[in-house]
Amino acid sequence: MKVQRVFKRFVVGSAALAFSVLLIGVMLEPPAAGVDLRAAVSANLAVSGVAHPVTAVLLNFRGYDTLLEIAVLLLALIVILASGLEALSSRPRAVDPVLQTLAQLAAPSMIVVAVYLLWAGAFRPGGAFQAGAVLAAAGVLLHLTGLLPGWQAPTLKLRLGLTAGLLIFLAIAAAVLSQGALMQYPPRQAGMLILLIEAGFTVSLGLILAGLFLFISRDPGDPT
Amino acid sequence: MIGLILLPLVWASLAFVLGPGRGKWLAIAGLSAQTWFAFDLAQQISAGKAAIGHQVGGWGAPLGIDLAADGLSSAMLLLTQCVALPLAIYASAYYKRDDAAGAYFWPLMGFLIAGLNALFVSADFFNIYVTLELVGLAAVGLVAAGGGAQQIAAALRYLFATLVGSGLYLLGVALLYGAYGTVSIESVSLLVTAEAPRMVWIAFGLMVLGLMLKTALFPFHYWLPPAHGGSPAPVSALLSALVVKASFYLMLRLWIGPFAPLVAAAPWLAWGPAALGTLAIFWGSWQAIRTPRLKMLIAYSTVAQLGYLFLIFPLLNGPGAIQAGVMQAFAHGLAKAAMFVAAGVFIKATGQDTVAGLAGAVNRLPITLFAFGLAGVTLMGLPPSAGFLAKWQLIEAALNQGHWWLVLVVLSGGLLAAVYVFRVLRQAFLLAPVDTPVLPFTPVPRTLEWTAFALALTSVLLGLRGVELMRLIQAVGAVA
Amino acid sequence: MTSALLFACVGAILFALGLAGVALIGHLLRRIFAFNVMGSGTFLILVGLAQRHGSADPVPQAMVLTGIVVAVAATALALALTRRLHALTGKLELPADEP
Amino acid sequence: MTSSELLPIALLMSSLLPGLVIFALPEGWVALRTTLNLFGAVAKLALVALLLLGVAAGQEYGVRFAVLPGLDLAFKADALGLLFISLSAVLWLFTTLYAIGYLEGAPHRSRFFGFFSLCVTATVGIAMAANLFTFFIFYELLTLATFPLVVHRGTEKAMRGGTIYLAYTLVGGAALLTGIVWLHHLLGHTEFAHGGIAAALGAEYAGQLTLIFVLLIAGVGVKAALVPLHGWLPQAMVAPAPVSALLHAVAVVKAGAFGIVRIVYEVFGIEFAQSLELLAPLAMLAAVTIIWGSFRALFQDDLKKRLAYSTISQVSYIVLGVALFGPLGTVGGLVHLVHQGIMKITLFFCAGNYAETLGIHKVSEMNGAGRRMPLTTLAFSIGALGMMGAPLTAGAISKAWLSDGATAAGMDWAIWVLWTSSFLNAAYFLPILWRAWFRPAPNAWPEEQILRRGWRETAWLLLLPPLATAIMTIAAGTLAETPGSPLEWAKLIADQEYLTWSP
Amino acid sequence: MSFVFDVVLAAALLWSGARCLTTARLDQAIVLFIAFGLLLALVWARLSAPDIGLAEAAIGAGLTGALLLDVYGALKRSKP
Repeated sequence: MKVQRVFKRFVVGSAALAFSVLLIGVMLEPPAAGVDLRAAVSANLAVSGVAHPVTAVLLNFRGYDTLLEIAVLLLALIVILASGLEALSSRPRAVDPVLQTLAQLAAPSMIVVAVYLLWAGAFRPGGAFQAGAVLAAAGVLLHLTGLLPGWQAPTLKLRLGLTAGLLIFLAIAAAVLSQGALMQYPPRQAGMLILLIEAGFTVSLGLILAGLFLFISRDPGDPT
Repeated sequence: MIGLILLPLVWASLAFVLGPGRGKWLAIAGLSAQTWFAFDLAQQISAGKAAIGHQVGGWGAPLGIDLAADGLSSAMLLLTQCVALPLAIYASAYYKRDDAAGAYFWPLMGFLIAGLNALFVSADFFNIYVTLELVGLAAVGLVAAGGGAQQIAAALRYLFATLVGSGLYLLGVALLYGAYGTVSIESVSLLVTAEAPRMVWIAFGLMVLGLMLKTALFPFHYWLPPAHGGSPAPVSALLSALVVKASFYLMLRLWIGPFAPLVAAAPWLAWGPAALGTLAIFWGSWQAIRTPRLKMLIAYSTVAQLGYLFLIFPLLNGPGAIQAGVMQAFAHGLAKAAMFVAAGVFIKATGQDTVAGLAGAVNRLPITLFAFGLAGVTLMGLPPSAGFLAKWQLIEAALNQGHWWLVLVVLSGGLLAAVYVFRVLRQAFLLAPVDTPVLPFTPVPRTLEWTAFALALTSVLLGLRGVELMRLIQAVGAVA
Repeated sequence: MTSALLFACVGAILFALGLAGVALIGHLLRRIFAFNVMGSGTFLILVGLAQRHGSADPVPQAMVLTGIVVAVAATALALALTRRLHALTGKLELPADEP
Repeated sequence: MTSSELLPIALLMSSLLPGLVIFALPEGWVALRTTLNLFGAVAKLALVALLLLGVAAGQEYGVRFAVLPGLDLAFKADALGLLFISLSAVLWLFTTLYAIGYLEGAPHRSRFFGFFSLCVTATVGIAMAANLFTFFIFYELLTLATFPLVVHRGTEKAMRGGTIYLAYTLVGGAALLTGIVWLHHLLGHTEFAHGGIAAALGAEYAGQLTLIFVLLIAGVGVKAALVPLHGWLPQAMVAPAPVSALLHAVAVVKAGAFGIVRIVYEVFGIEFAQSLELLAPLAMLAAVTIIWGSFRALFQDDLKKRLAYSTISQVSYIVLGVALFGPLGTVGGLVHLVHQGIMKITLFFCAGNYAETLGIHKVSEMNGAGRRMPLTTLAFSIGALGMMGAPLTAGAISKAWLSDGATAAGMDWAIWVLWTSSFLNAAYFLPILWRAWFRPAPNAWPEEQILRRGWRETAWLLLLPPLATAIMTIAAGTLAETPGSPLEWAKLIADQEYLTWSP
Repeated sequence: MSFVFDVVLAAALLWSGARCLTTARLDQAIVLFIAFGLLLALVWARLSAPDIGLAEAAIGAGLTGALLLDVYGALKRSKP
């Protein structure tokens, strides 16, 4: 048994080593790229509705990926709910009041930051992801300082918030089908639509990310 | 085509909003509409359109993401909807209200179907990665839902398998982008040649490896039996009938599509999948013959039946191989779904999941047993059934290229299948032993029995009329 | 050798490392680490390789952003299941062979 | 859809539809079930009559559906097929009547009669198949439909029998499938045609064709119980008497024999097969089976087992006739296809009667049965004498034509085989008759279930079928020369199958 | 100069990743994992991908780290 494990380690380890060497080897002889998308991106940036290329790619050129990705995120949350943690209870833990007041002060300002990031995303680094992450962080902070209890099975309002991002995205994506294709935003309204999508996106992302934490982090040890 | 992706996303999220255990009518209505879409699409394609494309965002590849549906993908879409709809009806009767396992079944199923449909029509390597993850996580969720320790363990094992699989695939995508600067399948296929840089070969290898892992091809099958055998009947059916097919479809698509030049340059590559498929047939059947548990038997039979799909790879440069593969996918999809739901009925009725517990089932649940038998006929490849047609096409394709041993594998595989199928049937025909007290027997909703029967019957009747299906994938046959 | 390519190579090593980890480590939490290391390696290759000539490329960056979110989702899922398993069995490893 | 397309389908449906309905019927609805059964059987007879008239008048009946591109589900009702169909249609009626009486009050009758009808449907399908693909579909369907009948009693013993039956037939099916696909691969089609289709390939394929021939014959040989593929038949005796009758006289064994006929005459073509030197080995095999079966029958004390081995031997008469090159042998083989059916079903009906009425299962228990059940024993005696080839019975006709065929084909050894077999038949049948007629009855029967009323020695439905078939045995023997008799029909077929042959 | 910095950064990244998988103590592993995430964020910044850097720092290191710490705490509490 023991010998077996050592042997397995040796084999897998050497295989991994060989693999990485091979990989590096082929990457050091870089072929000439056939297509260069940078040009295409910058060429279409003007009509994309946002000034920041990454955001343009994320929400316009390859917005379809993002649509599915938010679905994945929501799905993960649903799976966590489905895997049967609802049964467990949760109670805020005692923490010292100084921290709590700090958190109370921090949370609103974090929300402000989130809004800024969201708005900034249109023309410089930042955007829905980061904003959502900050929102989530605020939620987590409040939970850790005992101000926000871990969530039980989500209420209707919460469920609406969680799905809002996906539903808004779907609605807009489908609404513009008349333009000829899914998510084909008319250039004039593109910026507004994207901002709308991002807003819903941020809220849901924040709630989901926080939810990932707040649903998991309920302590089986707690008395009900 | 778009509806097939958006609709399940919508009803899935709405079902979640409605709350635990709700939304079965949404699901059934949505699936009915999707089925209609799928048939409509198939109509258009077999009417002569080679492929139907859609440029998301109107940008077009390589900047944007393209969707494309040809015969092969529309066939898979058809299979998916046609299996999912009866399963939804079955599940609506299977899960009681406030049943922990079923609390989030509908959203999960919705995302699963959405992921599958999106995968089948996607023409973009990275987008396919996202759909793979969508499918994988949804499947894991279904396995884990409300389960005990064993189920959770199975789900975790499955989760790591599918994550590593898509990880390998994603690395392949990264290398492709590095080599060609695009992830659009179309533009990549234009660039790939037999003299492609080694980076591309490695990318191809990584993708195929990851997809084999996700398809549970022997010896990567270790995760499948506990996951499929341990979860509730509707879930097992969904996973066995559809999910494993998705990664197979993708592998086939890459093989005959963008990477065809590589395969042509190194034909021996094809023998890898075929050899593993052969081993899968024998190993899976052998395990199915041995295991005492009914659902485990069916799960191992899935391992074996997936083997047939991989036998077609050495034949792809000749006629009829893809047809055989698609026919086998349909046959196994329908029959395996029927078998799992039938097993679900047995288990609900007798309260135990053993082959031995079936004694005398023929007198108590004739419809279900009949369904199981019909599904078995398909799996054994006996006529008249889709499985038989698949086997016929496979043998003929093998003969066309003089690969005799493939013929032997197919035939002996069928006989082994007969052993484990009749292992169940003979037990069911056996009179319940008099000395043991007759087991408590809870009546089951008729819906459960008849959905199982409908699925099984379809898998048999398809064996009497495969012309339309073949016409649908004619175009793809030309590609290969 | 640009620094982008350097990081791509680092990514390759990390990927191999993570893969070996997933294959070898039984402890679930560590396995989750290994999976994340593997994923990060992939992301590094994706961007590093694309930018090997220096200039930034928004497309792979956007893909990586998507990838990261997906990876986080998967990680959270794995953690939740691990905790569930621990709550049920008190173990942090999978049973030796499937039931 | 024209009537020429409609009739074959109607023929299939006449047993398929009642079967499907019967499956759904609750156990209790005896009257409706019986009506359906009889209605189906009678309807089939009527349709067969129509077809016979049509075919005799030179009318062609056929229909086909595309299953895959280049692969059709095709039916045709030709003379050869009709020979088999009429046999099964007539005997199905009697067997149904008999089964209704036999299973009175037994459980799971809906299931039984459902699969029973499926069996007959499969048989008709086999008879009407216009290509090997269709033939195979119904051939395997027959396997699947008979399994539930064989294991109907649900005992461990029945299961063992059923499992052995499956093991043999499924493996045989695999061999058959290989041969068929191979042939389809070479020819591009597998349509039956007078004079065969394989000749089109020419001599350079001789090696492959020989292999295919072996595969095909091995495949159908299992059901025809050719030695050494006969092992399942005695095991399948665990089935209820009507099933054994069906298996032996109408469906399974006959399907195998009929398959051999089709393959030799309409796939390879008798003349081409002769040119490949495939017939002589087949004849040898048949001869060995004939002798071996009769020989083993000698030592069976279990009545049904003895009949089973007798079947093994008798069915190979057909194969022998087919393998004898020349129309005379052909006629002999084909006519025996019918005659053996009639005679053997008589014997099985009677065996069933002994078991049901008096609980007699063994030859050693037969003493005096003739006094207690004269009519049954009379029928039994006629059947037995027919098997021996006694004059005035159907058997005599078959044997006469067979031995003439052997002479014509220059295989005189075959005549000796026939005589030896007749002798052996006598050796294992006469003692039974002697016991039944001339030995004193025991003072108590093993298990008397049906008491004698007046001269009705057992239930009507058990008594009439064997009497009817016994009369047919005599009729087929005495009226052989009248037009419309099996013999005349067999001659008609023989004429069609020999394209260039002239005496 | 900047390339040297990159080399050092790469080395640190590799080290933290390897140690995280090999170290014997779970709490150390978690800390190393978070460190790994932060280093990765730096790398992204160096690869002129600030968006990814932000996301990695916030989601990869931040949220995942918090989750891990929480799980760890739960494990410690559950076994006295």
